[in-house]
Amino acid sequence: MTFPWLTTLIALPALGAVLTALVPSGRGTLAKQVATGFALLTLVVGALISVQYLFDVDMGVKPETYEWIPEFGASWALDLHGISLALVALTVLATPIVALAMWHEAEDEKRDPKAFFALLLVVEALTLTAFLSQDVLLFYVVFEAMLIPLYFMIGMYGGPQRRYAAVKFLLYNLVGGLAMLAAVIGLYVESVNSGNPSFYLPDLIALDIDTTTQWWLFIGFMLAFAIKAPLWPFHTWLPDAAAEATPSNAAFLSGVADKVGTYGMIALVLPLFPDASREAAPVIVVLAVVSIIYGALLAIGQTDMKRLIGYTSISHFGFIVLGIFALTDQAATGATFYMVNHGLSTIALFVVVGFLISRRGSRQVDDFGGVQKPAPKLAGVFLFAGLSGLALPPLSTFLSEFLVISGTFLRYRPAAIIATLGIVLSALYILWLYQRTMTGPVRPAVEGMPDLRTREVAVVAPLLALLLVVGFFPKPLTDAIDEAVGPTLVEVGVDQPEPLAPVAEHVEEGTGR
Amino acid sequence: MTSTLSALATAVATEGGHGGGQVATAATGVFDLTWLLIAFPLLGAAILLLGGRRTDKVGHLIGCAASIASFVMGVVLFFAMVGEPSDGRAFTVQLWEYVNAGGYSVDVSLLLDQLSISFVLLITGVGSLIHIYSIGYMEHDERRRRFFGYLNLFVAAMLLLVLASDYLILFIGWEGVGLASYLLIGFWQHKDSASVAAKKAFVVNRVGDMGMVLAMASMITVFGSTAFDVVFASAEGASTGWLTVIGLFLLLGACGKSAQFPLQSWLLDAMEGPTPVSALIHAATMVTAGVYLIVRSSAIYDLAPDARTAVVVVGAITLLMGAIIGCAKDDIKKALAGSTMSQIGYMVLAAGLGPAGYAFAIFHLLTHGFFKANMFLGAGSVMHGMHDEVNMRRYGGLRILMPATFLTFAMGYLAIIGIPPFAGYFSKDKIIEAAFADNWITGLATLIGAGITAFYMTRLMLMTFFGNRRWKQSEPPHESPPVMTGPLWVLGALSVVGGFGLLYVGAGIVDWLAPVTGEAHHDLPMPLWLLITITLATVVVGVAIAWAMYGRRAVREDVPAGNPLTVAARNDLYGDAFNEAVFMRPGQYLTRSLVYFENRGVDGAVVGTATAVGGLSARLRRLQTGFVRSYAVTMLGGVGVVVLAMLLVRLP
Amino acid sequence: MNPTNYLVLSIILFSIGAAGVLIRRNALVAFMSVELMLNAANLAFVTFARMHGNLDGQIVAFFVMVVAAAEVVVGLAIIVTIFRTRRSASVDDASLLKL
Amino acid sequence: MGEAALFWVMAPVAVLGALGLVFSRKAVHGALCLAVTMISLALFYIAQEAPFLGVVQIVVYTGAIMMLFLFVIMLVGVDSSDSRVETIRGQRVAATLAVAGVVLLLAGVTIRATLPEEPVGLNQATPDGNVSAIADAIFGTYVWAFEIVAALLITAAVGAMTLTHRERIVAKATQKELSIKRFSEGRPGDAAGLPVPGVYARHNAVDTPALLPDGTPSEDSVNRVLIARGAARSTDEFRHHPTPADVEAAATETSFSVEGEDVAAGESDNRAGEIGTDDDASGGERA
Repeated sequence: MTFPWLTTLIALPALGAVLTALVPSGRGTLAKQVATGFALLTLVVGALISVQYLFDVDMGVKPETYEWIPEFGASWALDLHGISLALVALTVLATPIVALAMWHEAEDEKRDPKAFFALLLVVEALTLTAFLSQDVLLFYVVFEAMLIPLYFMIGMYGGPQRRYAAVKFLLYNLVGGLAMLAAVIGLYVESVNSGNPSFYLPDLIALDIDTTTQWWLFIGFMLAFAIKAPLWPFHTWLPDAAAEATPSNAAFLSGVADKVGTYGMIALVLPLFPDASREAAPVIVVLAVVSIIYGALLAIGQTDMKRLIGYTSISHFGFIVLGIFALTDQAATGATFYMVNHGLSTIALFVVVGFLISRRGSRQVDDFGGVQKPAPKLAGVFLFAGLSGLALPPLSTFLSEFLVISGTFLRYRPAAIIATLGIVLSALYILWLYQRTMTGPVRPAVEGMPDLRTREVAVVAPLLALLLVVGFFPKPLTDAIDEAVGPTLVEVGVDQPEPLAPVAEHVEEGTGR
Repeated sequence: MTSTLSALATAVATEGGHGGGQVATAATGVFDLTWLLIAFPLLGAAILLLGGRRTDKVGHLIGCAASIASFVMGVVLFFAMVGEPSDGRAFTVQLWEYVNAGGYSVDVSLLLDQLSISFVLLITGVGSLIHIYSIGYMEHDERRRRFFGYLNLFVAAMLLLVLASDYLILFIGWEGVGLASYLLIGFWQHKDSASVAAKKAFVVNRVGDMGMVLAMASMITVFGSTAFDVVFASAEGASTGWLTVIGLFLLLGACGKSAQFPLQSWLLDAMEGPTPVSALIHAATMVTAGVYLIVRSSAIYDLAPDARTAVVVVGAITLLMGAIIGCAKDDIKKALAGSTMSQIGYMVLAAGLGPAGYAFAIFHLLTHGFFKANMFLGAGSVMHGMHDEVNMRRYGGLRILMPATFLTFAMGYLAIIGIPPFAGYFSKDKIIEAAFADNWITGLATLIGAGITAFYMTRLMLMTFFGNRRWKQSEPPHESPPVMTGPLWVLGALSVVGGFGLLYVGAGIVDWLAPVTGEAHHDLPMPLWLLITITLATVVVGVAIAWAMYGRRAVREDVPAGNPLTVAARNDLYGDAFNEAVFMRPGQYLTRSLVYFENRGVDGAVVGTATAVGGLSARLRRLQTGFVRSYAVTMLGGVGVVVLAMLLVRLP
Repeated sequence: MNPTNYLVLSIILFSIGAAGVLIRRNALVAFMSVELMLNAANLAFVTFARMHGNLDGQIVAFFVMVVAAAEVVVGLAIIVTIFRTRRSASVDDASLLKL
Repeated sequence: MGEAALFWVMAPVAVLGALGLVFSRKAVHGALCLAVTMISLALFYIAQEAPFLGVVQIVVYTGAIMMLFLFVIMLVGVDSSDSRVETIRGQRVAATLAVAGVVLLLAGVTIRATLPEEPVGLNQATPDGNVSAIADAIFGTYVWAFEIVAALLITAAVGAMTLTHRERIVAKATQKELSIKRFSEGRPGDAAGLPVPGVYARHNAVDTPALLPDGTPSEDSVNRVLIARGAARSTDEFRHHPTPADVEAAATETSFSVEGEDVAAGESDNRAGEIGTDDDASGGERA
């Protein structure tokens, strides 16, 4: 029996969560060590798995299918393809970093920090299942189950209004989940009518559902995903959750957990409802562009740092959705690549802001000023993370943003032009934030601010290094993504626009590729 | 040395007609090491920035070493290229494949040809001189190591920009340069004005970058790739409409980076940065990136005449604006910045004239690099002596106290106003000739520009070095240390011989660039000698006026009222005011109202539904009175309804 | 004699009983009105039994009586306990069971 | 033919009884009216070939359940003032509306209902008499229902018991404690128990108060409930009210001796009168 790679990848964090919870309540640090240990273990397993996909070394990773509910035809089906690989890599990498970053965050709370770490591992396990699942029912169950631990993480630890933010987050996503449940059932009914009732994704993709039903199921799924990956009208929960949750929790929420929404769009909605997606694409593109500009403008107008970064995430999610629904190969690859980069850059930004807040004790931008002088390294890291936020070229976020814009330009020119406005606005909000907090005369309150400690460097360094390395060598990741995106778009049955002036023949062979 | 000259001479005769068709061959031998050009400064920057405290003492030396190493490599490559036959001087160095997404593939590869090697020499040459200069200038700044790190970062990014063989890789260098200028302008971050100026520079550059991104996106739409060879080769196949669009977008990018007309507001504020920064970035190299872009995309502009006319128009406008602003500025660096803006206007105008003007644009660019850097460094040493006083109304009579600075500055001054033996005369005259050949208006614009340039440069010279002493500090200003005056002498010498050297030594710049940019002989509307005398006459008139106003009469300490034009010029011809009124204030208003709309509207709607449900349930609660008898009434009503329902449903 | 007369009588008695429950404030009277309504129902059952020739009507009436007996026992017990604690048998006094 | 006559006589009686129940001021009267209605219903059952039910109605329903009501009314209903002013706002209106609605609805149903013209009659369904047929049904097809109902009754009884039974919180007072309590608490006068009602020549019922030595009626001698009901009678009607003549005669009579025989018969008459009054007094003293 081959080694069930994928199931172990999910089992590890789940096991970790249980063990962390079992640690006697007095021993806080032991619980943290156990949790981080398991997170690192998952990272190792994840790395081994992705080696097979990135560098085509056969590690024996096979799709796994086990019976779950035979009557429905629901099965524990796991498989890994380009898109989910990128996101699995992101999750597996982000969790140890977030665990390390929140080492002291749950300290002052009356409650024992081990619950916080156990919840983090639970969320990781659920997110991994979501990315790997090839079964719509399993995906739905995990999609809903993820909300509970996140609700507790936001609700138990965090800022003054955390309960309001947690409830708002839960209610918003539950409404989405409801719509999706209806759609999942509708889908099942379709599969029953068509002969073999099953939730297995490839079977469901093979179904040809008539357009009107497709529209209804499309709306069901899209509402849930549009809320999860905040698209414009459904976004008000993210800024509250980001502002109230602890910085590393907010990082994990918007960096990794929300990616399930955009993953759902590209891996489920496009192949399952090709006609509806094609017809609805212009509407979604408009919404995406609106959330790009809206998110950016609001980010500029914010006074609370974490809320500002929350809004920047909305703008970035706008880019991702734009990339997905531009329905061109380039844009879709760019969007998936964007998900990974946005994950890294948002986690870096949130974590660094977390350091600032833990030092100064306040989230308001005006309470800072001139941090550059007492803590140059912190300012430098903040600038680097900020630059990754505004997609400066050598960093990886630039390539993904460029691919999305150029991919969208192929099909929706006005949308791409307005979206490009986003890069100017992103420069504005990041640099204005940097200027108000870091430069200028040193504020008395900021005087004795200590610089980065080793733990903090250990947290941020891998992220920034990764942003740089992936920025210079994006090819392995983008190739893996491109392989998976191609068939999805073929599935949607949309023709890729050809260049208008094909390459002239007489280009001499001199310019070897 | 002579053998290379003869080789140059033989190569002169052949080439003519439309350029850009030159095909680059795979690099072999020494050319394969082109990537070292970028690697040295990048390595230097990495060591300095990541090195931390340990590299403080020796930081500046590492910086200079990296820059000089790169310059030496550049010279080696130059002479190796000269050795090559004139039609086979373009080489590509394939490094690694950057990305291949859905049919659009990009390789990280470098293109070394005549155009890029001349830029490499300018960047690394002037760069190294400025590195040496800043050892002295930044001596007592405790963050000097970081300064040299940023300088190296800038040089590396600029080299990547000029050596890239794909617009995307060029764009990486493009934004890298933008980042370096942000860091360097805002180097003295404790000064609020510096960080605001840095942010402004970056954001305005970013607006230009928007144009670049859209240009590349349209290239992908039209050609399916952004590589130079693919784009230039299949340029004929594309529709002129698309080419014009690409041309205009590229122009927008160039304006952003080279501070041309619509996006020029950031250059004058960029003077907040240390003077070597202004010299290197905002005079010699970065601001010329726009010109490089236009010249490099000559294939596109040749097929898009309206785009080219736009370039000329933008060049002309900036030329005049820069000159007028230069006249009214009392701050020496701002005056020089104004003159930079107008000189780049010249280059852009020349680049807009098509094959006739490309070579002259680059020629003027190189000479301008020499004398403008020279003058900026001169101004730096003046400020160094005057304890960082920038207002020229506090100077006066410095020629005796700072002879070296005065002499080198004078060389630069004579070069820029275009006195025959000096560099400026050759390069600017060629542009004026090309402009007149093109049409009367541009010719006239360049002529007037030359006149005004003479006026404000003379004004600057008189206020700084001649006239009564107006400075008040205790001990008199001392001459700068040799480490600073050395580069000044070298640059001074270059601004003297640079013009003649580049034009006539060997085949001359025009033929050197011909394979890249092509060459077109233009017929003048009037005999050449007449045109030259007219230009010289306008220059002399400009000098005379300036001397009349500032030479004879004593320079006033207080700022005179001045007519509306000078007031306008003092406010950068209301460029900033316009940006604020049209973009800044409405933008802030928009963000505030959006924040309000977000809290009330979208969020309000969500919270509103919650409170509505609460209100409804409060009202329903009152229905339950607690009295058994009112419940009995509802029960009876219920019975009635059930009976009615059963009746209606008519259960079988 | 047309059996619907009995039905009409039963309706009248039923509605009088209902009115009694709704109007009278004394718990006992209300309770007795309920008994009246039950009797009206019994009358209807017996009438239907006779009309359709099927004994079930009477059986149901019989069971109704039995259930009514049980109900009275418990109802009165409750009324007595309420009276003992509240010293009033008015229905409106016991009005705490509300939101 | 007789059945129609019976119907037209008893129907109004039933309706009046029902109205009596609803609109009577005192609960007792209502209960009795209801009994009348029930009896008339019993007659209808018997008329409608349901003799068993008729009997059961009288014996069980009216006999037992109504008596239960009367008991409770006695226990509880006596002094509960039942003014007919309506306290709940809009209750009358809602009540009339609901009742009218239901009546209209049911009437509508019965009119449009398709009922067999002539009653089929039960003799075919009850070959050997109504009671045995019912017995067959109850112990045949509906035996389960019957058992369950039996269980229901038992639980109801037990339920009523638990509801009304009051757990003894404090230990039962022994005779010794009671006597001690009688003397240590309350008015010493009551220690020997409340005075018995007055005994007069022509009246010794419970509702007449005894007389205290000073001639005033004693409050404690009549049951509290009777007073509350206003059923207690005043003592004036039994006492001899001396006419002015008697008063003047008494004044003239100067002396009397106890031991000799010379007590005049006339005087004895007076004294008997006085003894009568003395009795009253003595009775009072004895109380």
